[in-house]
Amino acid sequence: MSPTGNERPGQATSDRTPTGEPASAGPHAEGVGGRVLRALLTQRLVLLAVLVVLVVVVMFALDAAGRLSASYNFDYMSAVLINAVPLTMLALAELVVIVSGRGGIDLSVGSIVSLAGMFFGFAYGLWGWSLPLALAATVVVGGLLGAVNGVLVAYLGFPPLIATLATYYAYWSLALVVNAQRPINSPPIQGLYDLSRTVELPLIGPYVPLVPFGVFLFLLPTVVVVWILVSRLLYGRSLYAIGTNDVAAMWAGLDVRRTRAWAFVVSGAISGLVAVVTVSQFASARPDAGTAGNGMALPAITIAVLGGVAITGGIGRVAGVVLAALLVVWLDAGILLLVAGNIASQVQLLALGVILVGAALLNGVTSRRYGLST
Amino acid sequence: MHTVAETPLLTLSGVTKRFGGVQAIRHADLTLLPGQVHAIVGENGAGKSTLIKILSGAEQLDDGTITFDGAETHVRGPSGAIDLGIATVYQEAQLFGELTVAENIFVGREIRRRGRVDWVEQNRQVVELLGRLDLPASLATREVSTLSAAEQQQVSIAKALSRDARVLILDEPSAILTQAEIEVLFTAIRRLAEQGVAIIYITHRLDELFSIADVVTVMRDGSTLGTYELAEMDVRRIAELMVGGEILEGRHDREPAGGQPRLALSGLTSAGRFEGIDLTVAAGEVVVLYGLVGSGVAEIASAVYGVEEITGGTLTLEGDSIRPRSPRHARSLGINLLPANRKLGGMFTFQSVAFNISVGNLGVFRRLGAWMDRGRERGVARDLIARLAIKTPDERTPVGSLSGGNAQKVVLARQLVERPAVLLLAEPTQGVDIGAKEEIHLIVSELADAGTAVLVTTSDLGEAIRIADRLVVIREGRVFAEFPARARQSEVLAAAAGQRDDVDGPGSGEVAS
Amino acid sequence: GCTERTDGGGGGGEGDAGGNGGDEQVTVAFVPKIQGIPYFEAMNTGGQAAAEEIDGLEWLYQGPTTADPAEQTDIVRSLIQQQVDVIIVAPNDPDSMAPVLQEAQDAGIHVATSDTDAPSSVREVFVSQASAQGIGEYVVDTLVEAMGGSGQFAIVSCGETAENLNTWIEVEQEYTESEYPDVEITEVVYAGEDQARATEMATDLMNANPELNGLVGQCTTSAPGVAQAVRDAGRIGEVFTVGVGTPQSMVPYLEDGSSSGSILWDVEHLGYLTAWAGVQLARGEEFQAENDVSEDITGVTFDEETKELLLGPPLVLTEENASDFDY
Amino acid sequence: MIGALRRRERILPPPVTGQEIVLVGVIAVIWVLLTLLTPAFGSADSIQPLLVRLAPIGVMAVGMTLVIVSGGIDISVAASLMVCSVVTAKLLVGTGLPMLPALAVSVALGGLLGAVNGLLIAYGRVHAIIITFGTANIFQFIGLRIFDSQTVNNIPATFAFLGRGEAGRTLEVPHSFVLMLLIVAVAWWYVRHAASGRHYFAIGGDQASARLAGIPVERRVMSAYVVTGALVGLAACMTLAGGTATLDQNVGVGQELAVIAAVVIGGTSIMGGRGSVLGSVLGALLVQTVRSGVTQLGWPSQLANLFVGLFIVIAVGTDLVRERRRRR
Ligand SMILES: Nc1ncnc2c1ncn2[C@@H]1O[C@H](COP(=O)(O)OP(=O)(O)OP(=O)(O)O)[C@@H](O)[C@H]1O
Ligand SMILES: Nc1ncnc2c1ncn2[C@@H]1O[C@H](COP(=O)(O)OP(=O)(O)OP(=O)(O)O)[C@@H](O)[C@H]1O
Ligand SMILES: [Mg+2]
Ligand SMILES: [Mg+2]
Repeated sequence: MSPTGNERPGQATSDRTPTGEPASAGPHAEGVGGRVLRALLTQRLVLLAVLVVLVVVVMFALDAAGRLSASYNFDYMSAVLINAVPLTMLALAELVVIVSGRGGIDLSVGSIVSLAGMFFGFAYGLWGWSLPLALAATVVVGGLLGAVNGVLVAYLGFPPLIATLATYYAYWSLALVVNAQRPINSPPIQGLYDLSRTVELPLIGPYVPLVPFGVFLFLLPTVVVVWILVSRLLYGRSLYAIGTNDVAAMWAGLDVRRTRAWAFVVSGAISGLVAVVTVSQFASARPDAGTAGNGMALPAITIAVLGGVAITGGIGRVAGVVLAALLVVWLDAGILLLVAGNIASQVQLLALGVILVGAALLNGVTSRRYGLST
Repeated sequence: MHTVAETPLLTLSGVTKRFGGVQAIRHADLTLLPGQVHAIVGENGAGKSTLIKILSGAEQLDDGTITFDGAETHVRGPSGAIDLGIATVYQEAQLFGELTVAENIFVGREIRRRGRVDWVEQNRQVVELLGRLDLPASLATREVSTLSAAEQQQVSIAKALSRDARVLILDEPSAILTQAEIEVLFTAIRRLAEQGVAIIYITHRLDELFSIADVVTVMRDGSTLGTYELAEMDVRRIAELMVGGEILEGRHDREPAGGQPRLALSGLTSAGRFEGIDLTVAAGEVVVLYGLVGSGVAEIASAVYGVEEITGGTLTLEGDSIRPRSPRHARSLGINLLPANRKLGGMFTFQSVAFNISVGNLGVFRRLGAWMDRGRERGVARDLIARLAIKTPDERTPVGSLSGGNAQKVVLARQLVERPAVLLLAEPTQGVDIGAKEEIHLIVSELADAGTAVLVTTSDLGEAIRIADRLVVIREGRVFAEFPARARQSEVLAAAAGQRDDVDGPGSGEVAS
Repeated sequence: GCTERTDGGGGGGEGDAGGNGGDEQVTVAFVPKIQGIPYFEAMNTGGQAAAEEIDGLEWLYQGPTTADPAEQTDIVRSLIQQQVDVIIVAPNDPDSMAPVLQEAQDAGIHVATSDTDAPSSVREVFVSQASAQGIGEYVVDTLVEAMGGSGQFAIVSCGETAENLNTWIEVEQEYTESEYPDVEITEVVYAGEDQARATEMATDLMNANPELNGLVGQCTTSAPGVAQAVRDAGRIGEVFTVGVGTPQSMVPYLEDGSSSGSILWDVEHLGYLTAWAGVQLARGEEFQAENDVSEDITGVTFDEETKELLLGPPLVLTEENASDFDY
Repeated sequence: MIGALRRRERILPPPVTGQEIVLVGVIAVIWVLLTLLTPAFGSADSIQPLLVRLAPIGVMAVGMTLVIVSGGIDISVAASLMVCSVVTAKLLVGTGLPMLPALAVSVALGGLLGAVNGLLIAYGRVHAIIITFGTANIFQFIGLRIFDSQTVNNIPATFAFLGRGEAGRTLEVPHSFVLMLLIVAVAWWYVRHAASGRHYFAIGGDQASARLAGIPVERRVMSAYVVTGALVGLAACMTLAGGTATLDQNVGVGQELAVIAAVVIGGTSIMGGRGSVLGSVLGALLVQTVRSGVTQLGWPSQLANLFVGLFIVIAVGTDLVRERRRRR
């Protein structure tokens, strides 16, 4: 590592403002009002929360004003949550990898979804494994595919971008050939669709909207587990440590390589779980599940970045990523009702772009104004 | 001391600067005469760096005036300062690892010929420049990333000299230089002063002021207290002005609890770095390895810590032989090390103080297998913040916003979470002000009293003599001489100093890669 | 209670879907595989034409920006929320569409497929442009004729997982085997929805195998792609191409002979028929064995047990007739 | 004499990097193997199209190298490519513009889009990846709006000069390839010998220090993105030249990864401060060779990506090993 390299902590990028785990703003004495405003302007988390509320309120207003082609209500909001499940989970996978620093990034998540999905298709759909077994096995397979990245990056010293780009291509191919590019949709697989049906919550059921089952079965557990992993377990500490300054981490006696490698394993395992989610959503194991269209990796990274994860490593919070995902999903859902025809899907692009740039600029400019960057 | 012209070259009056909530500089006055070597001292966070950052255009002042050559001026950005003839060597080397030394020296103001960089001419000038600093010409085409920290520091100085400046600002240039290298630097400074260049010299090593500076301006929490002829000052008075009160002097007398060696190195060798090192450290004993940067001191410590590869000899802890494979392994054996380069090897800049303290002993905070006991972490952090008198709003503050001295204490605190059997301290007070230095030395003695075996490696002679129960001089990777406590400076210097042959030697090794 | 439960839009939908008759407003929504390609935009034109002529018909058209099944299901979901009367889909992935169509039906919405079927789904009718058999055989016949009855040809397809393309390819392989003993299909490659890639692959195929004298561009993006490759290689007259391409995109190649013909059907008519079928469903009217849909769409057959409406035989676009179509 | 030369060499930054040598080696091996396995591969008919399709990626990779060396990244190239090509295509169809003016328009437009990125990144001081992720979406929106849900049909062969066909070659050498070489040569000289070129390495190494050294960081960063944009504009024309008479919205999909991959395979550090233009083009060539190799060998095209992945690992891995040896 060059002693003058970019990795030197305290670089002049807004990502470096201590909005990340666990440190908060610097030692500045000021009034309560000032602190609140400052939090809004400089902390991605607060900004995102406000934006989410804003979107929902505006949509409800438009709905009330009869400007929407259908009512934007809590039922719709929760029904579309199912779209958030894979994206959010993969964004969390990226969080773990990106926080590990040294240009950490995982382009292969989409291909892992495809390949692990095909494995799940075989195991549950053709070999007749039990659901729990097949599910667990798929997660393991995902983890192993991620481990390949981990070894390449942490032990062999490949740049993460290269390693995961290579596996992205390789897994993509493998997923296509394992079943001669045919999807697997045997009866057991089709039966899985119930997993993404909406269900009524126990007890409070009648009073709150129906929520897609998948949200409880996959998303919430993943969110909780990842949150525990990065901010409550020892591993989280090593993760943020190596992401912040891996030379110091080495001197502090941390196992830098192991920690970094595991970040990719975790990312792979989450992708494996996402594979099960998509198979159940599509009631079919598709060889291009994670690579169709623009693929899943870039959107996931986009959400992570929007959620305030600093690609320079060491900074990023689960809450930020989740908020970012909610923001995008609920905004997109609203746009589909607000705009008719082809243009809807196009406007979604515009909205996402504007939010990304806007939020980043706002946080960036203001945090400098507040003299946070060293 | 030569005499200096009387018309001020540069005057600062009523300068103030605030960063968000922090009043970095409350009120600063400064008058700089041509050919004068003007020292600025002050505790960490006193405002020295900020003040010179204002002069060098890196920061803009909020209030006050700068007069240059009798005319009031505004320094517009770094290039503005360079145009005025103000050259600065910043505290952290501002070099580019992937570029050669020659390129680094001319970057931003390359010599052009027909639209392209004139490599030959640049190289010629650089070689000549390096000559002035007694540096080998071969350095010119080396990539900076391959140089030792000290060599890099010298390159930045060469860089500053290369601009025929009228004002040369040096922020803690000596912090990582060897005695010999410092001498070379001083010669260069004096030569410049003779030519009428005014020099601003910031340091935490008060003793060296008397051999280089004409006058000293003392800063305390953001204000200049005044400027004094060094002729009428002594270290003690300067120090008292800095901290604003009485400070203790000399070593704290304590009875070294000799007895069984806890750590023993016999014939320890690391090919090309050091060889045949025989050394013992007993529980409760403070042994200091004094050696110039590149002499191998640093490598000995990192070898014991499992970073440097051991190619020969044996290492025993409490009698049984050990061979640390990694810092992780060493710590599991109860051997902790305070890394020399705080910024690179010590601090997790934008993480909290608590994070920085706990990260070295995560095992201690293990609960139910893999959980982080955050309550315990908070407690331990607060406890150590109090014990080491670390100046920070709270344990959640990012360590990057603490001053060097306090940041250093945080990194030290990391080593004390569990009382280590053996504590290795590499350059424990580098770039730390005298107050903090005082406290750190006190902490070290207390640790020893409490039965820890302490091995210190330092290139700061004053420090070495101050805290050593036994002082071992390392030269060219070998044990060269050994002194009891209270050794005489002159003797130790005689043993270690006066050699130039170590500049091209193996890199200082403080920078792990 | 903080929410008025609408069961994803069912309540309302049930109402107008059930009590249908006469010619009150009927909203038919069509979701193409992907927006912005002439093929589906032409279907949209046809649908709009139908909306003009059939009174009470409101035609909605909303497609994803990439051929992505996920994005497609999102759109269907929003249509369910909008409580339209009929949802007709050209699924990117039949299996993934099935469950959502089920949802739509549960919400009291009539569902159908067009252009590409979702056999395993609850769709009430599939509006078919032409039988896979028909298309496959037309393609092979036209190409082999151009090739002079013998030689080797390769197929440049698009999405590896595209259901209808793969069935056409199977037909082509079997048909060639049985009908043309001295014609051989060397290989099948997949270029995705990427024209440039199709051209590259066609070029590589020609280089790798000098014997090759025929190329099939299996979808509307690869049809012009392969023709372009032949044109660039300057081998017009040596290597012949046939594709499933839209008229306008094929005109230049049909003119200079780099394409020997494009197999298609009247896409606007397909759109019209799709809209019409939607109305029939909404109004609960049975399909006849032979249906006359409009003055120029007549004799549309309906297969009772497969529930397929068949537009008719495909047509071969040539230099002469291609420019008659404005898509 | 020789001695003098050698000393002069040492003064200059190294002319070719290790990674470049490795890549040349790997590519050479693949080419030899392919020619042995399928003699057709060696033929002009097969090399020419390979070089033609290399050109647009290579051209964009040159710009991307500047951007990444200066410590940034540009995710938006694919979207910019889309905007440039659709606008240019519509111009060609609508106004029958001759080649050079059309080229100028496309390049200018690309430069404009690049300037948007540059402004936001250099003066907004937000990390490039965030900005360009955002602008990528915005540009894509713009492009789709211009397409207006239709393909652009009957595009005249104005760019045949840059195309794959006969008109695109002189003495059997494709013009677009020559153009790419030209640009590479200029860029290679610029980052090696021009002062401002060297600045990119400094900025990528440590932006704050570069600023203190008096380098006009904002201006340089800005220009890196403008140049990239302009080159994307050029690449758009090459894409039109290599494409069919119809242009659809899929143009450019996935190109951002292709370009970034080429650059990083070429030995440019994603962390900035280190990199080489030549390597980037070689990286692109490696990927293209593997792709067309798989098809020419008659292997299932679904396997192409697998081999691309493998060879990326091989090429980069070889260099890593070499580096480690050098360190010892
Ligand atoms: N970039 C900054 N943002 C906010 N506050 C700052 C910044 N730089 C300096 N400060 C404040 O100004 C005070 C003085 O900083 P300065 O760097 O001048 O101290 P110093 O005298 O150089 O300390 P040291 O001896 O550790 O270098 C610090 O205590 C800090 O609170
Ligand atoms: N972002 C920041 N916020 C608040 N204070 C800061 C910031 N950056 C620097 N400082 C202050 O600047 C002062 C000096 O910073 P600097 O980095 O020069 O210290 P250092 O170099 O670590 O200490 P030393 O100069 O003794 O080695 C410190 O007191 C620190 O509090
Ligand atoms: Mg300072
Ligand atoms: Mg300082």
